[in-house]
Amino acid sequence: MPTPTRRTFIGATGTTILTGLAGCAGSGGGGTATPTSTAGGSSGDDTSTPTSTAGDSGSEADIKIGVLLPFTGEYDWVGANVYPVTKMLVDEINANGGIDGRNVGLVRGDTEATVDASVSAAQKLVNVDKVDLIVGPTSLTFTGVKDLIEENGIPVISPSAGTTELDDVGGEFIFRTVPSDSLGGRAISKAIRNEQYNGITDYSKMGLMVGNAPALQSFKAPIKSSFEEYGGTVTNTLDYATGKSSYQAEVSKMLQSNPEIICLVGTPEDSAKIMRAAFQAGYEGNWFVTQDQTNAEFLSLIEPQISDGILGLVEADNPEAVEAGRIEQFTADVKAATGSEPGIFAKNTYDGVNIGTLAMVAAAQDGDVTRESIAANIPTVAKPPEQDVTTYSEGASAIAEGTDVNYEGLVGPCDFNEYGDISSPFAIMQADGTEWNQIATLPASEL
Amino acid sequence: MSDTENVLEVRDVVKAFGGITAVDAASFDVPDGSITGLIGPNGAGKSTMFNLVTGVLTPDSGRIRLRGEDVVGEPPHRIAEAGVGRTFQTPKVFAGMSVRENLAFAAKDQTGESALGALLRPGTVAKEEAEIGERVQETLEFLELDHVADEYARGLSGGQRKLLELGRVLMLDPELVMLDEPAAGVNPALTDRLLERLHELNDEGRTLLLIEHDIDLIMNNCDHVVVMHNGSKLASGPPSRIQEDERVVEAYLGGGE
Amino acid sequence: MADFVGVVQTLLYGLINGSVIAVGAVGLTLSYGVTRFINFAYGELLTLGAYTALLLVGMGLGLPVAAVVAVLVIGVGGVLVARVFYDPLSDRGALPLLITSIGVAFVLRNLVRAAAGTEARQLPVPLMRPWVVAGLRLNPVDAGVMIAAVVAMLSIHLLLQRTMLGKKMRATSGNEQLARVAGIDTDAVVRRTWLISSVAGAVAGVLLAVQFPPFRPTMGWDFLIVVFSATLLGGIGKPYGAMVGALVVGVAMSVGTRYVATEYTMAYAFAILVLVLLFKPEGIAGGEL
Amino acid sequence: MAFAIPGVASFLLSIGTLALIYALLAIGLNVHYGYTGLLNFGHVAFFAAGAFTSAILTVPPPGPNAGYALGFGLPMPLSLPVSLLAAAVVGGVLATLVGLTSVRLGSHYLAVATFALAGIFEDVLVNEEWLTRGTFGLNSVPKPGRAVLGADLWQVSYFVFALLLTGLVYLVVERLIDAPFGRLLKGIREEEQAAGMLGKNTDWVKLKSFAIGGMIAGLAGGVYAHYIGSVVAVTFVSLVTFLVWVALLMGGAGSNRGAIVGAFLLIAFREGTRLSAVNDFVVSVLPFEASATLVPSLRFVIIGLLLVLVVRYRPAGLLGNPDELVLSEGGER
Repeated sequence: MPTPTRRTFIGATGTTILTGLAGCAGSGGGGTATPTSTAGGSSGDDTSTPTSTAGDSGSEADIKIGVLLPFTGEYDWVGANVYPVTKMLVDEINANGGIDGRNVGLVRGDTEATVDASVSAAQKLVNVDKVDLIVGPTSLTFTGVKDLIEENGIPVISPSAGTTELDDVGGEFIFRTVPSDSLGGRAISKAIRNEQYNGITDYSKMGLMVGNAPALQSFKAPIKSSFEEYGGTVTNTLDYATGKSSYQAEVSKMLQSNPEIICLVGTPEDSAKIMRAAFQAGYEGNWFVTQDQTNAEFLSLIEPQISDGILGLVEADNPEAVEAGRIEQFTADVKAATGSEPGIFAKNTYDGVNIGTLAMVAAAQDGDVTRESIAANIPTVAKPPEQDVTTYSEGASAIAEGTDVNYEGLVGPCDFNEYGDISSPFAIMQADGTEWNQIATLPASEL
Repeated sequence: MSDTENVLEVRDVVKAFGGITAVDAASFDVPDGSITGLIGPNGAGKSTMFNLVTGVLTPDSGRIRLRGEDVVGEPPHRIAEAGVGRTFQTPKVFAGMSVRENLAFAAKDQTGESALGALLRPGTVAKEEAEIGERVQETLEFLELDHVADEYARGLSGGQRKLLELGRVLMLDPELVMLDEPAAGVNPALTDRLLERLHELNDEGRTLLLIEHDIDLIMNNCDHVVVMHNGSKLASGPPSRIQEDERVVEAYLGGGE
Repeated sequence: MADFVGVVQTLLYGLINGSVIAVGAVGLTLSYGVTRFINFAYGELLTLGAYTALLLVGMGLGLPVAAVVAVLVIGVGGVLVARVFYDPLSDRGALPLLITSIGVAFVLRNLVRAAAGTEARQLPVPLMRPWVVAGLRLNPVDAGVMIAAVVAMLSIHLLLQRTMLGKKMRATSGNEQLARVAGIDTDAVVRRTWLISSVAGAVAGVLLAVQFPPFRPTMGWDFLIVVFSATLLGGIGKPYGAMVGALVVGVAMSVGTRYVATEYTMAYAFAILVLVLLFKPEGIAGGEL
Repeated sequence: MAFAIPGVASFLLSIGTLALIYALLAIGLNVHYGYTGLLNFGHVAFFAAGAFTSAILTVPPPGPNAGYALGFGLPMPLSLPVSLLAAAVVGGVLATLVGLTSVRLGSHYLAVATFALAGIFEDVLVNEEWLTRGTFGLNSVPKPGRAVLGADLWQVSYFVFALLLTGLVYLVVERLIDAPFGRLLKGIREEEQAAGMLGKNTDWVKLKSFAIGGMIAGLAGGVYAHYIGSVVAVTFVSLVTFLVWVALLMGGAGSNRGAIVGAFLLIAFREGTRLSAVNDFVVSVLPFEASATLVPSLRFVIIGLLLVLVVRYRPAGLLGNPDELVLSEGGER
């Protein structure tokens, strides 16, 4: 459909301007980043390294991390969620003396969520900025830059690319700290099929509506096939054009198939329209939505009468991290650094950047910090059964003492499989009209 | 059947736009080798008739025969190929092309007009271009336009544009030349020259059909006149007879110029 | 029987959507009738209408008041846009105006985006259960929107047929030079046409925003294609044709989405358009304004 | 790595290659609009048709979970000419089909019809998954010679190849335009009715123009597919058409050199303003706190203004001939 894609494309370039974050570490290297944003200061990045005022270890020796994400366009929120967390971590590392005495620099590459733009943005990161590690990109633009990554041996950790396209790709240079949509899709089907998880009933007749955008379509096959595998019936699988003004016809077609529950994979905007149209059309069944809608912003778009009782799926926090209070700590840190709550992919970013930087430390320990040596260390720093660590500083000191580490993250244990994928538990959420409450967890082992 | 002495025969042609009938059962002939004048008050349907004959418009009913062949429904370029050339009341020159290009455009059967011909047969194209160039030069000289040959037609005066249009028609080399007010807006000296040229063309054997408002011009230069009024033919015949026709006089005086 | 109700319901949805399209299409076609160029920036008037209403609501105005004020503001704004961008080119023919309007569309859309951000927004419209009659559902908001659309079109009809301005607009549309000779101040007519056309655009934008929340800065541009289809279908420059065209497009999109394939939505509007262009390029209605 | 170039050069080459692809698109549009006066607002469809043709011809035959039904796996680089030729042909055929529906229309109807047809085509690309893999796109389009040449040498070679190809297309189009064929196109651009009256089959000629411009755009699509290696439907949106228009008008419609220069300027602007240093500078000089979408939106505001200003103050663009194409005719007024 022309509409959504056009919007994606029209999304301009440039960068999200994280004014609140700008130039913070310049203030002398004191602990966590504070939003001191002196206007006109080193606001932003090309190399927004806090060029450590204490004129130290030559800036040529900087290690650079490129953040290759959409900062503009329809998916600009991805960049806006990931970048501040990355910056928060990097600032802290630099404040504590950097990696192997070297500063870590951050460079943004805006993919605009389009293929051409991601290629030139990646070209610039790889060849001009000469980054050592890339954080990103998103599902859509991955394919365009895959060759460039592999040829140059750039280690990549994506906190945001759930696409099934990456299921059998990666493991050498490409890793992700977000579970694949194929896992997420199975989790959705499992949760719908079993009262144990959804707290309502063993739904057996599900309608599936999927917007015609790459990040959404990725869920379609996994949900459909696993729901049937779990013994349910998909009453109708319906692709719809994203970004339309009205969805009455789509909804009546869906309702014609009499589903007990509709699994809706869509943007918050379209989902709000679709759920309203269904309400008007007299639909009385339930809804199941994905991570994109299982958030406060979505609830603000629809009336409580409609959203009351709907179900959603998010990645569950690592139970150990919850117990140890690390999630709370993380939320507080992000709030302190950015002034707002961590968004979607923030925790994945935390884990990804920690693993990446720990791999740098490990590489430095072994000899040289190069793209190759970082890539080689990424799977090992997160691999059991070595000493468990949960933060960068903990891991860094362990490595400095010569111990091998196993990073345990916020989203899960982050053990990469042969394709560089992780599995993580999921949480089933239910809306009570104004907010989401967790009603069950679904461990990865159940899928 | 058809009278081969006539180049053009129009029979019962009707053309309506919306509710208004612009041409209403008009019938007339243009005799071979004649200079025929088509006259009538404003709104009589003369220009519409030109458009009908040249295929720009299709009549609602009626017949238009060119040398006995019915051409109703044929597209303009086919009618042009069949030997009809025309000019427009407001000249439609190719403003963004040079005068020379304007003329060369009209030459028939150019190999280089096909994309493949232009790419694959450069020798033939060059030869034809040379020939066309010569004819263009002759036409330029004939119309005394050679001093502006390489200027853009955009820069020409109204009179020059009329000449250029005539030149294009000559390059097409048609049997029937239809001119829509060739002398309107042309200064008297140029008009004389234009008329001279038209007579020369007629002497070469071409048939001319003119729309003109200047009655004197028509009477002095035409050997056959067709008078249209309210979309149909009011009268036709030699100028002398037309001049005396009461209906014509009435139409012009009463019908309102 | 149930299926019969379904068909009628689908037609009804089509007509409701068509009525909003109609308001936009009439506005577009009016400006074409007088200015003779297809305005690619027209969709932005819809967006501006919706966002202005949003802004005013945010300032504390009630929705009905905000909607009326927004429509008037954008009406005047549309005249200003025309003054700044189109008037200086008015003697250069249609093509430069058309291309200019594409540039203007870029400018307006991205200014809205720069100011309002990309996230979805909505006007405070209460959620209502539909009325159900014989199995057919009609939502009060939809009914209201439809009535508003009909009122807007009736006003335009009366304006064209019963007022001096309407007569002048029709004259200017028919033949601008003749109109000028007849003593009509065609520049003033063009200005007023811009006003009416912009008002219609803003009305369509507000109706769309009310009926189908939430919306984004691209709403008008996305809707433009539909409006184009309706306008051309009706024969551009012909308001009554645009109204009919809009209803046809609305119904076609609704029926096509429901009964043919859901993923092709706009395509139904386009397809009809192309068929009309192929077989009846002059559109389905006759006559000038 | 036997052959290595500085990273900056690699970056510039990648932008340069993209600019050449846009140059081809602009030359194609120039045939349509600059020489024939056809208001084509659906150019991106021909580009997309070419890109998908090359992709489908050269991606591996579909396996069990490929998600697409057609893939001919033509060997590279030997089949590159075949792939590009096919891209051009399909682009040309699509353009001819579009032309068949629209060629008789007045210029404004043509503009909207082409715009709408390109919209339908985009819908088809997104929805016909068997052909295009829908929103995922075809992602393993081979890059001819990459394996043999290595990354850097390939980058240089492909740029040179694209450059030569653009040069060739430029020469061919120039030759056509200088020939009577070009005269024919221009005559139709200037006064279609008069051209018909002079015995020229204007509809037919316009179809040819459609086909030729469409072929060039299709070729650009093929060059794009083998360069990026990934062909995704969402790339081919109407914005591409408008950007090509901006490039052509900026460079000067009716001038192929102008089309090329315009394409390079456009890409330079697009990539230049993406550099975060530029954004940060803009943000730092703004007197107020910028929202996240401000700077990127301003970029398109500037593109829009550029279009407005070129049309108003420099209708012939940088290299166009102001006597030849004044951008004031061709309308219906």
